[in-house]
Amino acid sequence: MTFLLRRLGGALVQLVAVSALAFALMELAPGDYLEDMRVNPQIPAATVARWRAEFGLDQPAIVRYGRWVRSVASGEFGVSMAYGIPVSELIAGRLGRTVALSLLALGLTWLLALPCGVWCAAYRGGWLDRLLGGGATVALALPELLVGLLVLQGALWAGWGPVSGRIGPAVAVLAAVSFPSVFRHTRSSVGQSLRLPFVDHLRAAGLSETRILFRHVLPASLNPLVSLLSLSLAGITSASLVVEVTLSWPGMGQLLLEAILARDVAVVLAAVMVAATLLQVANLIGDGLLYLADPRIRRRPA
Amino acid sequence: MEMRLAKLWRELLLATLILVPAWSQSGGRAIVVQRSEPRGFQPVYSVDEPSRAVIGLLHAPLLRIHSETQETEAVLAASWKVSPDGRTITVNLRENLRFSDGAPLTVADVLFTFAVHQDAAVASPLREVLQVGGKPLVVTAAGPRRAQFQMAEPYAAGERLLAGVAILPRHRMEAAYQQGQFRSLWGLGAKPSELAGAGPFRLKLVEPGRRMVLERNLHYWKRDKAGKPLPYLDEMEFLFTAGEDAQVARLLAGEGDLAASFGGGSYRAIESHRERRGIRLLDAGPSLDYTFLLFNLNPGGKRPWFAQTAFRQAVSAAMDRESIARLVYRGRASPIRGPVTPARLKWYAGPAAPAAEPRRLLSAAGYRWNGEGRLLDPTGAPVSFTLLVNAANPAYTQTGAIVEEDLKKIGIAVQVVPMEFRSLVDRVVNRKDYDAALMALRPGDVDPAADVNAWVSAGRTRLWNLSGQALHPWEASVDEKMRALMATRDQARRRRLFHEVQRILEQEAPMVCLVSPNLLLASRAGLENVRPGTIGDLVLWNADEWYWRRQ
Amino acid sequence: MAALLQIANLRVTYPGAVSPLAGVALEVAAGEAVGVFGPSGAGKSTLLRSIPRLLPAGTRIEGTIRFDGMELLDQPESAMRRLRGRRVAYIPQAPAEALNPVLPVETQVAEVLRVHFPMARTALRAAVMERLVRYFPENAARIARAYPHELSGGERQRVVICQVLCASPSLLLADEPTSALDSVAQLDFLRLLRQTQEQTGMSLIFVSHDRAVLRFVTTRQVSL
Amino acid sequence: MKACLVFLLAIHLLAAMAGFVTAYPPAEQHRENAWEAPGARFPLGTDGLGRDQWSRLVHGARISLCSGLAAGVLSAGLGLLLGGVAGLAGGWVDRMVTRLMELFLALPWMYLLLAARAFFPLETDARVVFTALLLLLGAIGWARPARLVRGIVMSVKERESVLAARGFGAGQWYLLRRHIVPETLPALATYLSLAIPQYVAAEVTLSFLGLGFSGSTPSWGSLVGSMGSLDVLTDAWWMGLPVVVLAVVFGCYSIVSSALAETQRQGR
Repeated sequence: MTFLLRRLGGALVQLVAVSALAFALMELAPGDYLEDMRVNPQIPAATVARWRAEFGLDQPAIVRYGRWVRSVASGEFGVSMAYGIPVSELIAGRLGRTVALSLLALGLTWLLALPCGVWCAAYRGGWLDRLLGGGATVALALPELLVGLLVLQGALWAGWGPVSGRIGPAVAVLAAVSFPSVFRHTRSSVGQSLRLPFVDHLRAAGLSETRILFRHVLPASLNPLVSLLSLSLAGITSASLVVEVTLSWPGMGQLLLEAILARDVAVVLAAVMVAATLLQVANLIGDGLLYLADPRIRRRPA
Repeated sequence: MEMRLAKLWRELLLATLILVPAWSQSGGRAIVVQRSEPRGFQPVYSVDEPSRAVIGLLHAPLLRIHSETQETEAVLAASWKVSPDGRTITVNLRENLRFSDGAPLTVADVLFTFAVHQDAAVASPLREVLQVGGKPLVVTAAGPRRAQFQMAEPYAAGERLLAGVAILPRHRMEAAYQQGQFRSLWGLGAKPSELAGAGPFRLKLVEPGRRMVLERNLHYWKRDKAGKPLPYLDEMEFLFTAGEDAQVARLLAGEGDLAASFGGGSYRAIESHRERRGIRLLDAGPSLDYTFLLFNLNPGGKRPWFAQTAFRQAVSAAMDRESIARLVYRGRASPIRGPVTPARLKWYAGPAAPAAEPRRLLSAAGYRWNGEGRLLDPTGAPVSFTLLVNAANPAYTQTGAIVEEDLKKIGIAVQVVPMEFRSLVDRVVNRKDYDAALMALRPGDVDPAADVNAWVSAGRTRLWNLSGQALHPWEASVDEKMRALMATRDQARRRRLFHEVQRILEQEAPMVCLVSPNLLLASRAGLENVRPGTIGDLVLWNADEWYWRRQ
Repeated sequence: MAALLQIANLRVTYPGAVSPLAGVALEVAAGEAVGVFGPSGAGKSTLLRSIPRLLPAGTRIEGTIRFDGMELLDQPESAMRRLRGRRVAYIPQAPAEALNPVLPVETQVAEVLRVHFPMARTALRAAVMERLVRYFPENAARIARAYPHELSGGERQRVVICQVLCASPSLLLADEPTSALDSVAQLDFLRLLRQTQEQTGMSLIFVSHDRAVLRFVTTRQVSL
Repeated sequence: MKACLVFLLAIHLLAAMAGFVTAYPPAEQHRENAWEAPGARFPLGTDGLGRDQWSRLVHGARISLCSGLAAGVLSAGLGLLLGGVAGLAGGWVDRMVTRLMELFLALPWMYLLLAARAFFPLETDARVVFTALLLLLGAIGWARPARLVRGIVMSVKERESVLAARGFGAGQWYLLRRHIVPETLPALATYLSLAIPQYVAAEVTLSFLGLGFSGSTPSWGSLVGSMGSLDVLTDAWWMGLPVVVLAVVFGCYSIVSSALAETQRQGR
């Protein structure tokens, strides 16, 4: 209980630090939300000045941050300058869709990459290893942006019908771009565990390779993989922004992308908070898994 | 059961429609694929294009500028009259106007609309626009269907001020306005039933981030020549998709019926799919947009060469605009030499005089070339400068590469610096710390009034020199001609003055205009009456007249 | 008495390397304990591992290895797998480190038993406990639930022996299992091994470079 | 492995002698030959401005390989340091570093890049800016490898041999050098084989976000990015060739790096 409370307290401190640093970073970057209007001859300079005052952009950064914090306390998470409505209202529906997409992609990635990684570690240099190793390298050379576009184009040529705005293709693309990392790390980690003496011992005792791999080696190599889990979640959530945009999945992607470019501070901060919270949760789950998976940590000799 | 009945009913209706040719134009839904989603439905604050596109269908102004003829046209007004002294405009409203919720639209709504825009607390972006000579328009009711607008001094484009100001439903908005909650009214989360407007459509359904459906406004005032009520279409749907590639892909995949404002590359991509997909492509020629190379002529600018007309002329003459149009825009852009494109029909001064040879211009101004072909200025210093381009847009980075290569040919070393848009604008507008920048502008109107801010010293968006002062005689000359042009209502004189201003800008080249991207459009065959224009929403401006041709 | 194991003319070639064994012969009778000695690099381990065919992929083994009337080199891999642990068991070089660190002892022993004698879960548990009690008469229950890191080195060795012998093999191969141990621990281990071998009547091949060790556990020694 | 080394060597040699193996400078535009398919004159075809793709590929290799490698190694080095310290020290140090990792993973770093770009004078050579920004990206990216290293260190720490060594009175430094660093090497090699291509290609996503920084200097990121539009995919298949080359190079990197980690492990 106290452990959880301490953990929650730490998470809160962390979130405050993340928001403050993110705010500071945004301050560093040149230009603000109204920059766009400054070069628009149809919008008089006086209007820009008035909007600046209305958005509080003429206030010092610390005042604006304070205002934002108060707004978080009231559950609004600030007001988007572009949309003129509270961020909580703005992201309500989209957040769920982004999280759903990310989690599905995370599940699919691990479901595929874990067995493939284990198998390829055991049969290093086999045909599957060569195939997946090669495929993963090509996937690495293609950023998620291009993979999304290639899928769009491929669907057009092959006449698969619409791929935009559907969750299936988006999940597939996300899983494809995050596959190499999980696959390679699994392969390397399992490859290392395969050299542990107990593997040979079990083989001599007559266990089948598959049994050895999945019942014995995999649990023994979970420790680094658990670290990878939260990393891959972080990677997938950031990649999902771009994939959502290329494949028109109506999540946070487009909103956030425009907000980043438009310096719509409140929206960016909200997205950063969401990412930080997700990471916290993933790390908590990761630590829990580690605790369960590694008796050396769970049951320390006194 | 009910569903099936409704379907049967619709089928029956359809059958009768086909039997009666005069009705054959009605019904159906057109799906427009947009690259960006509206930020909200608030007609006062929305300045971004996607919001304006939808709001333009939900609301209607008193007058508007016809997108094709570029002349003022009555919308909610039955007629309007400008007084001989040019200071009063009288507008008569049509009879029996109603908002989409059935409430009558009266002069009270007109007064409310302008009061809102002129209220400092509202901070409308039109507040300053609705001022003439620094004083706000005075709007009064001169009868139940008549409004009068008085200006402090004669203003040439007076009635154009009214164009594009959507008339707001007072009965829906006044409460929020009184309570000071006007800005948060009609945000993206607004329910369709809260909204009302006098435009051809009304909001039916919003799925944030995904799509938006509008349905016909049963109370819309307009009828076609046969007396049939507009709009013809039952519904307009907007499908939101991010980026040009996704936009084009969704059109090609048959998810949408119309897409516009994409680049030459996408045009080419659709072209190669065309036969198979039954899509009609249209290149409507140059738009009002112009891209240009901007010199930093602010006082204290670091590059002495820029202040010399001959240097700027030489740069302009060295530009291979044909190549930019052909390579960067894949042939879907028109080379231009001045900021006024041929799309501004009666205001365009015609092609500029042929440019002199750049090398001759430079040597006449005392420049020389060294053994390696580098250009040296009269003091013997090599000429080189940096060029900011918007990194997010490949068209600009490619144009930058062409400019770099063209200037290299005359010995000028240009370093292209790609930069994120807002950082770029910050440098150009706030810090004024740059040499040259590649930019693009879209005038909001064809009338010279639209250019005043961009070209005269007092205008705060004269990008090349933001000091507010005329530093050169030609800048003063532009100021003077534009001032005269804005004060007179003699259209021939205005035109002549505007042509002179264009010649000055071409001659002095503070911004070296390069190309005007063509307006490109793709629609499903069978969707008729889609006629891209130049002003307002370039494609949706006549959406009330669109119809499906039935086979 | 017929020989349980007959090796003749054995030649092992590792891929791309010199052959450590060329024309080796060895015979072991049922119940006999044979020691193999030789300097390091002579191919003692290779000889031992070639019997259950536990050599790296791509290794070529030629000659004959007859075990209980079967030619092992002709057997398919599936048959070899049934043989390993059940008929021919193998004790690794450092038994104390041959346990999976993340599974409890009970599970690890059960895994081996399960492969050779498929049975219901409760029966399996009972069988495991029965075997553990043989080696840990006082504290079998604690050992069963423990993880390797919670055991002492000696306990771990015992667990490994229990695991290796749980399917009552007829031939045990031991590859210098004591080389990493100090002399007291070594003696304990060797005693246990000899005792077990005598009790069960299985054959043993023990490989070591230390002839004193060999003399302690085996009745016959051959040099390689 | 040998073939890979030879190939990588050849690629680096080509990059080093870029000027000698190409017929045209990478920025030279042959405007009449835009979108030309591979042929005798342009072995990999030309892009939309008529620039020789072969020349751009070879010249781009120089800057991209160096800065991609440097960024990858920088992030891996920082990750090894911080992750190792966290895993070894445990306690509050570990908690601090872990929190810092989460912080780094969640922050919108794009703005730092914008600020950094604004910090450089405009006249700075595009290549310098490119390298500097990629290095910055590498420095920011330490959290990923650090988290991996920390996990490994924590499990290695519990291993018997390490406990035994500690029992002998082995110092932290000895443990680090003899037990812990070698254990993390395969994971780091794997990380590098993933990170280097990602740093090289980072530019594509960054320029999509409005932060392209290579300008008219060819880089592999910009080459990969230039194939990403419908008309190019439709019309100019050869614009995809650089991706094939990239994939082969990165594949070789990956094979070599894991082989190196292997020999390191065995040589212990």
